[in-house]
Amino acid sequence: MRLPRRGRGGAEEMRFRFSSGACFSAAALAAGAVLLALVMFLPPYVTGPDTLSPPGREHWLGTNDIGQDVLTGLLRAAPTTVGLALIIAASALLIGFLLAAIAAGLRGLAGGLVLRIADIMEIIPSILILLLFAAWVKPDAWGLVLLIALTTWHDDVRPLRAILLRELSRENVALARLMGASWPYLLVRHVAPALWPTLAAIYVQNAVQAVMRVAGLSFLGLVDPRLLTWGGMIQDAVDYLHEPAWVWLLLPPAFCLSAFLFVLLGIGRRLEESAAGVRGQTL
Amino acid sequence: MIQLEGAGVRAGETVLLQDLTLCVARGETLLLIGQSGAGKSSLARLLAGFLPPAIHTFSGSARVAGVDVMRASASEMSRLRGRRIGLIMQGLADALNPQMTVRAHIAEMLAIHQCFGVTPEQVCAGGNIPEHLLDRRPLGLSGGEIQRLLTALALIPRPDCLILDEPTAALDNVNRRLARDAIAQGREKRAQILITHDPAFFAPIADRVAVLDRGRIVEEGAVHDVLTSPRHAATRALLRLPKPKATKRARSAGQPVALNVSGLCHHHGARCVLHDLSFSVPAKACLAIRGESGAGKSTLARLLIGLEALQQGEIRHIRKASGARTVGYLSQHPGRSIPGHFTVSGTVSEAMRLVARGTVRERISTHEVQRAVETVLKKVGLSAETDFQNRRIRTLSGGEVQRVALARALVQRPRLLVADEPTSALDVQSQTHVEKAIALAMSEWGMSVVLFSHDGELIARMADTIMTLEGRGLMTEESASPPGEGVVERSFQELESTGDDCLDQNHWRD
Amino acid sequence: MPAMNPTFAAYLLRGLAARLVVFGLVFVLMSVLPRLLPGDTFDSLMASDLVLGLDAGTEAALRERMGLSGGLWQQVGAETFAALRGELGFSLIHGAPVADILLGALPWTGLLVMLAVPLFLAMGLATGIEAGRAPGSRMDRAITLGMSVLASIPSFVMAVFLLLLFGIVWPVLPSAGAEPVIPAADPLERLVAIARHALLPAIALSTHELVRYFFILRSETILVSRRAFLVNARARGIGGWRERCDYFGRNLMAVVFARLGQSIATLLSAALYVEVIFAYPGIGRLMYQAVLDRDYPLLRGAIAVLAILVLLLNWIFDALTEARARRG
Amino acid sequence: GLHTALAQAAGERVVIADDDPDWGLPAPYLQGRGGMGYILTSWVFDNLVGQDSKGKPAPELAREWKRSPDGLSFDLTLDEAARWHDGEDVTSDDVAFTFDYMRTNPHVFVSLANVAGTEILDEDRIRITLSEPDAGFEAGVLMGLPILPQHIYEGRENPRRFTDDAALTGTGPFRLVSHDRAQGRYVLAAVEDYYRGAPRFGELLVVKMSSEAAIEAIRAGEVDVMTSVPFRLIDRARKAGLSIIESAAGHPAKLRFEHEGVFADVRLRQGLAHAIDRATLAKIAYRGGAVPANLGYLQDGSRWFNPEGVASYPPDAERAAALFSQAGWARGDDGRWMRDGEPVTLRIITQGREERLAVVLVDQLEAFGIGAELRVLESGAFREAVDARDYDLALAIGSTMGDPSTVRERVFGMKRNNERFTGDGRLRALADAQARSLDPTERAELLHQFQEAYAEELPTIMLVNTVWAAAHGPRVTPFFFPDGVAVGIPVAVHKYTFLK
Ligand SMILES: Nc1ncnc2c1ncn2[C@@H]1O[C@H](COP(=O)(O)OP(=O)(O)OP(=O)(O)O)[C@@H](O)[C@H]1O
Ligand SMILES: Nc1ncnc2c1ncn2[C@@H]1O[C@H](COP(=O)(O)OP(=O)(O)OP(=O)(O)O)[C@@H](O)[C@H]1O
Ligand SMILES: [Mg+2]
Ligand SMILES: [Mg+2]
Ligand code: NI
Repeated sequence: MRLPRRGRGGAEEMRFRFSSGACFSAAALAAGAVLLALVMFLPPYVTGPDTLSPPGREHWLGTNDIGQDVLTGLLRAAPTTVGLALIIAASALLIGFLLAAIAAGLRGLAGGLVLRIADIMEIIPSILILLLFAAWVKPDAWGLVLLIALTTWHDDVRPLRAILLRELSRENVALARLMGASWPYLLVRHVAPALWPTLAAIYVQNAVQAVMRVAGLSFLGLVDPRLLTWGGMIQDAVDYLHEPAWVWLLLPPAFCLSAFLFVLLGIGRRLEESAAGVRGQTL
Repeated sequence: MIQLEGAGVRAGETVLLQDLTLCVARGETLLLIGQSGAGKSSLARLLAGFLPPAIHTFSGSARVAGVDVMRASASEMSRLRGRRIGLIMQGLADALNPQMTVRAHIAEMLAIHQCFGVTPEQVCAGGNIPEHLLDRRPLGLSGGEIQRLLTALALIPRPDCLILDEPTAALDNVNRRLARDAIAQGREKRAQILITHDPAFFAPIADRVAVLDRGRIVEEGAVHDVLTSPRHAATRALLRLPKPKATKRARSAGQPVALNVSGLCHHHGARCVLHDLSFSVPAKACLAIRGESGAGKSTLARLLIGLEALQQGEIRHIRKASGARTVGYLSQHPGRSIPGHFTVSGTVSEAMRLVARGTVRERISTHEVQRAVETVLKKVGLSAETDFQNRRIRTLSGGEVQRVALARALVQRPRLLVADEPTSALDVQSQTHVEKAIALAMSEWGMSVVLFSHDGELIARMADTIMTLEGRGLMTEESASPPGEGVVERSFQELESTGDDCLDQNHWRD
Repeated sequence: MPAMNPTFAAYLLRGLAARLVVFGLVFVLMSVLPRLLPGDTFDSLMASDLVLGLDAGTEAALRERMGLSGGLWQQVGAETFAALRGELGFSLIHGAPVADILLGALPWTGLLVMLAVPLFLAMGLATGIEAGRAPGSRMDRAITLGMSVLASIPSFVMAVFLLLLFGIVWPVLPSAGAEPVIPAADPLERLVAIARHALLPAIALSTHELVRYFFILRSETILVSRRAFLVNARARGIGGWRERCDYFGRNLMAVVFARLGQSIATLLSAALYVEVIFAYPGIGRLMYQAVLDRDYPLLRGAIAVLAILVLLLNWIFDALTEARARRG
Repeated sequence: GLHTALAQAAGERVVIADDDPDWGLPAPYLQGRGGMGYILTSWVFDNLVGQDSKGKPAPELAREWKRSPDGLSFDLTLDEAARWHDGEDVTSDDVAFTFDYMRTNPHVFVSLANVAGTEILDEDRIRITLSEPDAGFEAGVLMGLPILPQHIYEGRENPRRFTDDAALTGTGPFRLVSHDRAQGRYVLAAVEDYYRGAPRFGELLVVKMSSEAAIEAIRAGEVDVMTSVPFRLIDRARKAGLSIIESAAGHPAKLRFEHEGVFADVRLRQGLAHAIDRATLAKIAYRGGAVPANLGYLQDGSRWFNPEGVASYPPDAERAAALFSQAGWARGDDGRWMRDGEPVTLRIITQGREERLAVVLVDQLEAFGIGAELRVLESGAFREAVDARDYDLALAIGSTMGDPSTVRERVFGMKRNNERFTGDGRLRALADAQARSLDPTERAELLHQFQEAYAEELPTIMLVNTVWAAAHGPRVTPFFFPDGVAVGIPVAVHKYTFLK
């Protein structure tokens, strides 16, 4: 017997339509797991006297300015980079989306308040806020996530508000509201699925931002400078762009990061195709 | 010009069109009729190159103006569209660029097709579009206004092939006639396919009729032959005159009032749309409101259910015992009122859950919902199969969406149903389903109905009271005559008074 | 935007009030927050690696004379009153009035931003629309891949590459400063030189926002391309640049406007790395350095300018956004 | 002003590139912080005593100067030819005024705490009396203190807000013609009738340029000098055909201890010195941009440097381990050091500049079995962490340049930049004695002993001594002084480069 259909798409149908998206994400997940396992057996990421040596037999991707092996770094950085990026991007998007919904949905004080707070966040330099935090706290991993999410949400809130203003003025939203739907329900069921590509894009954008921001934090004393991320490796390469070393210092982490973004975009697309039932709907 | 040979289209597993062989030559107008969901719009989209190859598989061949539209590249197709082939799509929701004024829409087409001598005002006059609309943006345009504009726009390029998908569904009689005249003009120079649920009305300007049933052409022939002596059962079903209601409900004297409107005024900006309206609808009764396009019917409907903020006056609804207000609403643009990513069952069950939450404040069991969904889908003449239930709204045909919207309204068991053009996209058969479903609801739980429609016959069959919105919202009220001949007569008279070929129309129906 | 009528005036008035409050708040915040950071102007002014044995008395007297004495609130209060009298203050670190410092730096950053905004808007719209109007197409994949790569290369790296490419490997554009070492005497010649010097930094600056715009515009384009009016328009034979401008472009404007105010503000501070790499004058480095130096008056002055700009731009752009977004 | 000045023959102009010439204005109270600000002022303001080509004291505003036998007073005779830029004569009143004025408005680099008073002997002669003998007075105050014009500064309550053009009236060889703060551009014109002879160049032009661009610009002949070349670009500059001058700057990276905490025991400090391989540190973190530092405080190149007899703590894990064990630390099974049964994790703080060095250092510590928690702090936060004693080890570059009389303050002082050593034994006695010793040979001997004692006590571990480099084209040949300019500033574009 078929499962009784539930309001939200039905488990079975999800599974059925998911297949391509599922394959894709499963592959990505598997790759992640393999990477994680690899990291266990990787040689340590230590400094050594072979500084800036080009790729070769000993160091497949060469070494950086203090003799650390680039390949080891790339692999070791993968779980942290990907994990932090995914989580931070998600929290920033969540906060941004909720506040944008408040700004778009509630007229008057609350909505205005959100925008005014966004104004203030735009005005006050984030380095100031981060330095203040650095003076008071030494955040752990979750603190870090929260900190970055709290200092990036305002990037998303205005564009999201513009989009939500449009979506919330749709008849289906007003009608569902009349039928007694709550705002959270509307956002989750009516608005978000219709905005999937945009949410995915903002998510990806946030992920880039997160990777770069985490890398920048070590200079403010918020994280240990040895916290290894692709963004950090890219930043360390900056001093050597004028030299041949940029080829093996910049390109590998930049390549990993773009591949990650591209995969993220791909997963977003496939998830949408399966979840919102849009496939090649355009011409 | 348009030539189909064994053309077939599948979307995944579903067969949309099958083995179509059809030819429309220059100067010929083909009427394409068929049940709701038969594949008419799909055929239109195929010919204009709007079926994305990513999700559709094609077979056979389809040539338009010498180009094989099944295999043409996107850029080839975009070169074809405009001068060579034009298409008016079926839906009116979101049919115009919301950021552009009406004038910009027209000016743009004029500029593209180098009609330098023509001003937007002239185009308006030609399409019976009031000039005060020129500087409006599409938001808030009435259904008929959008439709007239779309037709006017489609005719500007004078394309070699023109496909019109329900070009008059949202128009009142006067405008319908004007639209027909416009479509008739210059038809001898182009191949034209007219998709309609009202073949009789278009018969005078058509040469041939093709009948589509479940993706196949089951009958094709000269207009007169097919309409007068249909051979295929599907055709007969399509042309059968709906029987007038056999049992008329008892007059609703002494019934409590379900809806009371008094002193209602509504302005859009400086324009007064409704002025000092007062009426009431007793329980179990049906009030039909008609009026020409742009008279303010949809505005009134939206006011009644609370989608539009009340400016002046009073609207009072009967309430359920729990105090919850349940008013069902059937939008003129069902596509606007249901998000495209919803599934059919999701749409219907959502309404049920939301209403249940508002009233009983307890979760209804999944099974119960499932049963109710199936029942109501069947009632409105839709399939209750799981496959269909799991389909996304955006893949449904125009008539199907309309009926899903009705199903959603009915599943809430509302006290009052506000139905804005509930049958505009429906064929005769589906229309009957809809009427029956509404009638059943009226008798089953005493639902009252406010019906907005251009369709005189529908009004005649359903209404207890008829009102006409005229001009600046003045309202005249008349009691519907007793059921039976009287009603039909009235509508005949009405037709006679407005036009010349009403007899034609009735003639074809006999 | 609504026409000029009483309710619109009220709307303006209400908006003005809210913004004045925010401005005041930012002003006070920018007085308080920097002072909560460890260290103060005096420390950073007198911090030298060489030895200066100041005894406590001298230090206190010196602080007093420099206006760096007193508790947090006393300082904030004094500063706020001075501001109310219209004084932006004096930067001890730079030995100059804050207004002079800002006036010297702002035009340069303004020039860069004004050049960069049309650049990234045009590029962002062009690439976003081109990629989004046919998602999954070869064009889309190529552009999206390119943009993903661009996204993974921070803009300061891009800036260095630009400098290397056009300043050193193929030296067609000047690579340092806002003017040649010895500026030309002829005003026209000088103007051309200034424009040439601004080009690379402006391009570098524009990459900072380009990717952000691309991603969101591409996705919004995808949404638009699914909408019925677009199919209708194509059915009427509209294509090419009309489709891109009137149909996609106009429907993206709400989002563009929504972000634009912030973009401009962001560029003002993102100018930092461009200024460092191209040795360009500007406000980015000033602000950054003011934070590190605890140069309270300068920081506050710069932020006040930024605040006025952000509030004003967002006020305008919010209204523009709202008008467009509500059209559906 | 700008263009007329620029109209002068290009041959007389020197263009100096710096990557951030935010040097303030050339006046003692308006100069930017750091060495470059001081150098800029020194172009415009002369001191009493200058330097010769070897960096030794040489006449400047004071034609001659003499210390009294008890070391408690100095008699100076001013150069009669010296004039203020506005044409006024320089008199002993100006000198007396300066000493007076700078007591209430201290100069950032010069301490007048030891000056008891001044006595005007006549228009060109003045006596300065000290509270106690000071071997470093000549190098610290006479060479370091710029003399102010009394007729301009008198009555100025707050010289840091006195920004008129008049505030830039000095006695030096150059005069500021124009300054564009935003663009970082200074134009200075030579003072033709400079009392020590007109400068070799008519004009100094300072422009802002990133180091990479500056290298290209020198090659193209647009720029003559770049004030500093980062070590990673030195090879590149050489390849581009630039002349490079280098100096071991006497600015070693110091590993400072929180002396009241974990490292109170000297054996631990000694053990740590053995555990660290300084040569490798220099090689990895600086790649030729630094040399292993000497552990006796003073660095090679200093006049007072003791080349022998200073312990050098060669890398030796066993010795290190032995010393740690003696101090009561134990090694766990996994090789990690334990203190009171707890594995040790040192809190190490540093600033952005030394981040790479810190990472390499931490690697060495961890290889030795000491865990570390590294934080890179912004300078304000760093200072605060030091104040709060919220660290075990602090890694920072500090100067050992200038007259060694400063070691008392630098080693035993409690200020943030000081080493805050609390030991009260031989080291302190030696430091005091050398600072008071007026006989150079005796002082040299005391300083040699001081260095040996320092290496034994290890108030800090000097890790690596950074090399400072400048690059120049053919028209100018800047040079470094072994002990730096005046109070010890390792910069090559000092005014003596531009004088005959
Ligand atoms: N992507 C799809 N997947 C599955 N079924 C589809 C898809 N697209 C359309 N259909 C189905 O194909 C049938 C034909 O749709 P079409 O829109 O052509 O009907 P129609 O004849 O225009 O009906 P109406 O008169 O109601 O507009 C409908 O039943 C519709 O639900
Ligand atoms: N938001 C609005 N702003 C301005 N005018 C509006 C707005 N909404 C509706 N109108 C105008 O009010 C009139 C009534 O619109 P309404 O949709 O109620 O017409 P209708 O009677 O339903 O017509 P139709 O039969 O064509 O659907 C139209 O002329 C329409 O253009
Ligand atoms: Mg259809
Ligand atoms: Mg209507
Ligand atoms: Ni009225």
